Amino acid sequence: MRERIVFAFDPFVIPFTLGMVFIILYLSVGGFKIIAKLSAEEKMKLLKHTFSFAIFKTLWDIIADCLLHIKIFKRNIRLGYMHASIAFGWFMLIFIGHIEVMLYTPQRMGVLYYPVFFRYFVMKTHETLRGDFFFFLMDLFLLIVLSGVGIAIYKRFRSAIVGMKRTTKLRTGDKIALYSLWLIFPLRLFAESFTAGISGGSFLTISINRVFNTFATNESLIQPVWWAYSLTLGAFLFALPFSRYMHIPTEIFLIWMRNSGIRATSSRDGYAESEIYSCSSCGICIDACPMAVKSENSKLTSVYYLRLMRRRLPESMNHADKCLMCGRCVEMCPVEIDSCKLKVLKREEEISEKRLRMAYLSEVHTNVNKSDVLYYAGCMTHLTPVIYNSLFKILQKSGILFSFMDKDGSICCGRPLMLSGDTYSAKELIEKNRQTIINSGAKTLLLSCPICYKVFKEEYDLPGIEVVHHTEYINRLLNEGKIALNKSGKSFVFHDPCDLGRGSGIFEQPREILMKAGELRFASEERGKSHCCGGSLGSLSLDKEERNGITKAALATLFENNPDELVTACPLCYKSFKNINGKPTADIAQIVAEQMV
Amino acid sequence: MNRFGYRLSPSSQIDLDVSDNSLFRQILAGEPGISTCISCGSCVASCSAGVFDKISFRKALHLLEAGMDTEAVALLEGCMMCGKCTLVCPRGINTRHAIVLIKRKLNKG
Amino acid sequence: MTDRVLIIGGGPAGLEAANQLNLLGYKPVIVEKDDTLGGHLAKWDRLFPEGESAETVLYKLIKPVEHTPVYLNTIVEQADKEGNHFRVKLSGGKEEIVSAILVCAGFSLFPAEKKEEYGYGIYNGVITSSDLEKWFKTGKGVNINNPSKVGFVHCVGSRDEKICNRQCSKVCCVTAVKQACEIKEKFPDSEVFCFYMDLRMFGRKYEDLYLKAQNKYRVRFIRGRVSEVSEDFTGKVVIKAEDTLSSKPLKVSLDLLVLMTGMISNSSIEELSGILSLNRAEDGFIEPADTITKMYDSGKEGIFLAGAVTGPKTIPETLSEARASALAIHNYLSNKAIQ
Amino acid sequence: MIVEGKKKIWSEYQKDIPDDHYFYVRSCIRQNFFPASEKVFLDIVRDRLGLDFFETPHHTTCGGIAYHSDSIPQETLMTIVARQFALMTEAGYENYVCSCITSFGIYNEIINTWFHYPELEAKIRELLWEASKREFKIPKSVVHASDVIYKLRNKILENGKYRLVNKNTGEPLRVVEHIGCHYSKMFPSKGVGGAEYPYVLTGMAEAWGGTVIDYPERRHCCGFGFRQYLVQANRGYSLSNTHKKFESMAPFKPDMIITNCPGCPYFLDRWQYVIEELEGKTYGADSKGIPVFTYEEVAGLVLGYDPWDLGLQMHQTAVEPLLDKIGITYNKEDKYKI
Repeated sequence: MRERIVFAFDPFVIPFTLGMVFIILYLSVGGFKIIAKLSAEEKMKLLKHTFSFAIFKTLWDIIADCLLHIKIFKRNIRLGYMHASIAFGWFMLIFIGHIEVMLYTPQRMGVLYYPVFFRYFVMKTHETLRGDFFFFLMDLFLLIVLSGVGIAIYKRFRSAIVGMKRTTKLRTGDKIALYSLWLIFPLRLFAESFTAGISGGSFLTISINRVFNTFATNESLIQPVWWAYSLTLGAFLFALPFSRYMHIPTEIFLIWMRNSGIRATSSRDGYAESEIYSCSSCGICIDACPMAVKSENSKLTSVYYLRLMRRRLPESMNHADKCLMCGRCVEMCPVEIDSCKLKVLKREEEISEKRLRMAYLSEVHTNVNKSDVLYYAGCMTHLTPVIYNSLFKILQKSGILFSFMDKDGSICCGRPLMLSGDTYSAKELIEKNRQTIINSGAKTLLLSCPICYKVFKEEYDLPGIEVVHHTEYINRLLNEGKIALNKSGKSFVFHDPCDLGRGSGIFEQPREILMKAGELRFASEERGKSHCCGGSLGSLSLDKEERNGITKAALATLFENNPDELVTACPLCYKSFKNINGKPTADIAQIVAEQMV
Repeated sequence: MNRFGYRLSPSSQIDLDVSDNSLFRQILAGEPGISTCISCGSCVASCSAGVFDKISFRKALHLLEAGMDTEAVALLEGCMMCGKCTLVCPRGINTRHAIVLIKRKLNKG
Repeated sequence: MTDRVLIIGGGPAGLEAANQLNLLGYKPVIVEKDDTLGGHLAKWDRLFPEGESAETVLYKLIKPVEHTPVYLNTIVEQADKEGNHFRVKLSGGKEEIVSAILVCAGFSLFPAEKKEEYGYGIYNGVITSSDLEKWFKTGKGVNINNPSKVGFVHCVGSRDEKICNRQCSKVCCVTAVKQACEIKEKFPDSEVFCFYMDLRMFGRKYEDLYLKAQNKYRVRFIRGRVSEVSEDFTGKVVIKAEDTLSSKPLKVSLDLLVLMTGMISNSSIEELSGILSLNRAEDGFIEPADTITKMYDSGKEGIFLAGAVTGPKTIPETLSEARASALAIHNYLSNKAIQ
Repeated sequence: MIVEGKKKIWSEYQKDIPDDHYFYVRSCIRQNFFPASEKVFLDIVRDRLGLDFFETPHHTTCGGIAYHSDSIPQETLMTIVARQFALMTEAGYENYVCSCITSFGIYNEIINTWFHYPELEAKIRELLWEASKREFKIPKSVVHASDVIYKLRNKILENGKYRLVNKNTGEPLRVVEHIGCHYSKMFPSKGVGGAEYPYVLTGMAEAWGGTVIDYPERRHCCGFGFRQYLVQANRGYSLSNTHKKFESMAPFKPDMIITNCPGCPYFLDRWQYVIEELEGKTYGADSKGIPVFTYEEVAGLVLGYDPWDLGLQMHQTAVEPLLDKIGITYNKEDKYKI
């Protein structure tokens, strides 16, 4: 193997080289900017992480997520293969290309374009096993990539094949990058095939070279094909920052930062920026988003929010306000972008020092009857007294003494304020409630509202006090034998409230209770995939009709197996469903109270 | 200068010829539902914070429409954003969104 | 012999009753004091809640009775019961002998100039709902030229002890909302205000109209009765009211102020009730024998009632009552025939 | 504006004003505010027009200011009024005419109260008897002195020397008429023209050549309001009322204001100065203020009285520009002669 071109240069390398230089500069500047945006503390975290053993985990995560796309494999094999074949295949082509340069033309190491156009610049002098092995590997990975590209092209026209109902709409940058990407590998195949007679090749390139030789031996075709190959590469590289493929380099950054323990603290800090650019616009969140049940609302999903954020368009605010914060898109996102957090941060930035003050807080007393169990209904349960009345029946039957913290009116738990972006005011409420809870001397704080539950669990500093949702608590009472249920002939389906299921990981306890109460039927989308009821306080601007549409869609998935009754464990879900559901709707406490022995 | 010991008393009159309700109109653009308020008072009756303070979304909306922004906002001080008012509103007005928008405009103004 | 029935009043109630009596095989005769049939309906343009054309409705009422004898510009001067019959003397020297009398004398609109503080007849910019309706129908009567601000005052002559009308006229609220929407349709850039004490959207689809006025037309509803009206230097109408929902006095200058004049008992009812010995209630309307089960029954043998003569009513209510009265007359006359 | 509409209302609110033989009672405060007005009134009706006006030095206040300021109870007020009526009865008169609008309101209010509550009248008769051994008859008619001038307006014009016309342009003067609240707002039928479009002053102004302007706040109180003015803490409200009226009438560019109540001319006149001091705003053409007159003063001007005999030097707002406009001759030096 030796060089066949003097000076190892041909003008066709220029488009690629320019593109490569551009993208290297772009990524360097971008990377520098992101790091510059990090706080000193965050930079320190990043540094510490980089020089710790944990970095190996990060490297593995990068390989697993960015090259092998294991998460997507788990979701859908074909979709996973499509991503992995292109990413990993391409990576191997680059990697082996560099090895070839290192072995055969070490003097050209470091020449940017050389590994890419290696087969143009060299000629085969004699056959070796080693050479054939590398040629084989190169052809093999090219074939793998081509198969992935094939699926990708097919997916563009029929997305159902990879298990997606809807995909994103492309923008100009995306289109240039996409079509370039489609063309890169077929053109590489042709380019390498055309020169296979000179440079040598393997099963793929040699065969095509032979086939073409039979009708076109004209070597003047070689130049145009290599030009085309370089041009498409250049086009791809230039379009990259303006396309969704920017996610490829950014995601590496994101994994690195995330594993360092860095999180977004504003809608546009370094971490947020890398999350925004890590979105691959795969569109999985479109199917995940409850708002997208109305097809014109697809544009409100996270992928489009991130896209608006990239373009720094003010409409992103409307998107941030609409989001229900159900977390379904976060749950399903292959890149694990916490778009809900980004949207809350966006809302936070709209609140200023002039926020509304809660002057009365200092006047409200924090005394409550002392008892081991303290029950807090919260604002929403006050609108659904049937829930706490049922719960009180259960507690009385169990012989548990409790006190009712907000009997005469609630200081809100603070979560609705946090969701609206007013974290500062939320903290005031949290502190007030915290004092009351601590003053009560309770060991257990019992809640019937998952919205409250999540915030009490995550934001309240309550040492020695167990925060428990009534589903957990009732299940415990049943298991301890303090109460028992008559099993009825009724069949139930359980709706996982977002903040209880996805938000707090409570999936089993309500189901265990219901299995004791009757027959539990499954819903097609449940547990982590449960649909939002539509009532979520997370959304600030969604109107009544849009919410009703979401509620209906959720009901449709819940009633697929035709249960007698819908059971949930959240006052807001209960209220959302009750008026629209044609069948009975109940809170789990009601079921237990009714069927208690 | 006031050597009389009294002066013109400020008028509490809503003068629609000169009142500027641009804030109201901005909120209306963001939350068109507020035009359908029938002043039933459900929002006030259900208000969690209303137990502790003088909070009235209904009246705030009225004052805002009359261009009395400062007085209106004073009636929203202390809102805990719990959203009960939105749930009870018979006209289905997203009251919570309107309050969020008012808070934000305050910020900008 | 076919029984003749005298119908006093050729408005919707009288026309519908005449049609029904014809169908039942009687010979109705209509006496109308005006020179046209149709009563107030004939002067109206469109009807709430869905904007049906008053003309079409009137056509539907008049068409079936076009061969029924009608005395126009005629009033009843005397009615004497003679055995089973009434000998009725009409103005112009005519006489009718009938087996039954149906009083469909309707109502009068409250004369807006009685509310002096509203300046009707004094300020050019102050008109009544019926003036506006006439303008909608004919473009005549009042001069309305691209007004930028228009106000509607509800309950003018209703619910007002000061002018001795305590009752609610029932139809004005929804009429005001209808007319406010029509103004906005005609002048989309105008600002429209409704000054109300209570909005009585009692009927089906009325609330929808109200909602549409709020969210589509952005009509501004201000709860408070207008206290006084005056004219400013530019000829605009300045009104004062209290915005009771924010507990503040309110002032606004308008290009046009529409007074929603209420329904009061017919100006001729005093004389007519004397002739027929009918009972009048404190509010001036005829008091039926039973206000729940027998609204059509005057309590006097052979004399029946229908429509707004017994109080403010919508047109569908009036028509239903006219049919009920026709049936009551039929029962009355059939029983007599058997005896 | 549809004048026919107003004429119709005016025609509906006409009251009986006796032709002659009046029992005249003065106002407490007018003699201080506009001291010549009552003198001029009696001069016109008695000396110039030869009518019978009886006046007794024994009459007192009607008690109205004390009553409206919550200082005396209604029974006391009624007893004072009963005494006034007794004086009239004793003098052999039946037509009661008062110079004050507050009194006019008080008399009407009391006579009406007695009509509805005869037991109260009996009680007051008893109280008066106990206090003074007097008895009284309820007057056959109670009218206000402005009603009398209104009735005599055309006679005054016949004897008049000047008209309310701009001498230079020949245009009628633009007149703001302001009636006292208690003239007809309590009992619209007791006032000429009623409460909404009172005609008593309008009739005079129009008869004497002026034109009356109808401005939005014409119904508004002058600002006196008893407790509003009398309690210093409330005085800002009084001032604000007046201010509101001036703001409302200013665009109509009035030449003068005619009033028929003791307080109104005083407050409309004096507050113009205070408003100027506080707000820096002076109303009227050339920012010289809008002169304010009692109806007697205007009648006097029309009849050719010397302005200084009418007490016009007692006005805060200068009257000279208006006198010049009408063409009334006067001697500048005499303004402050004693």
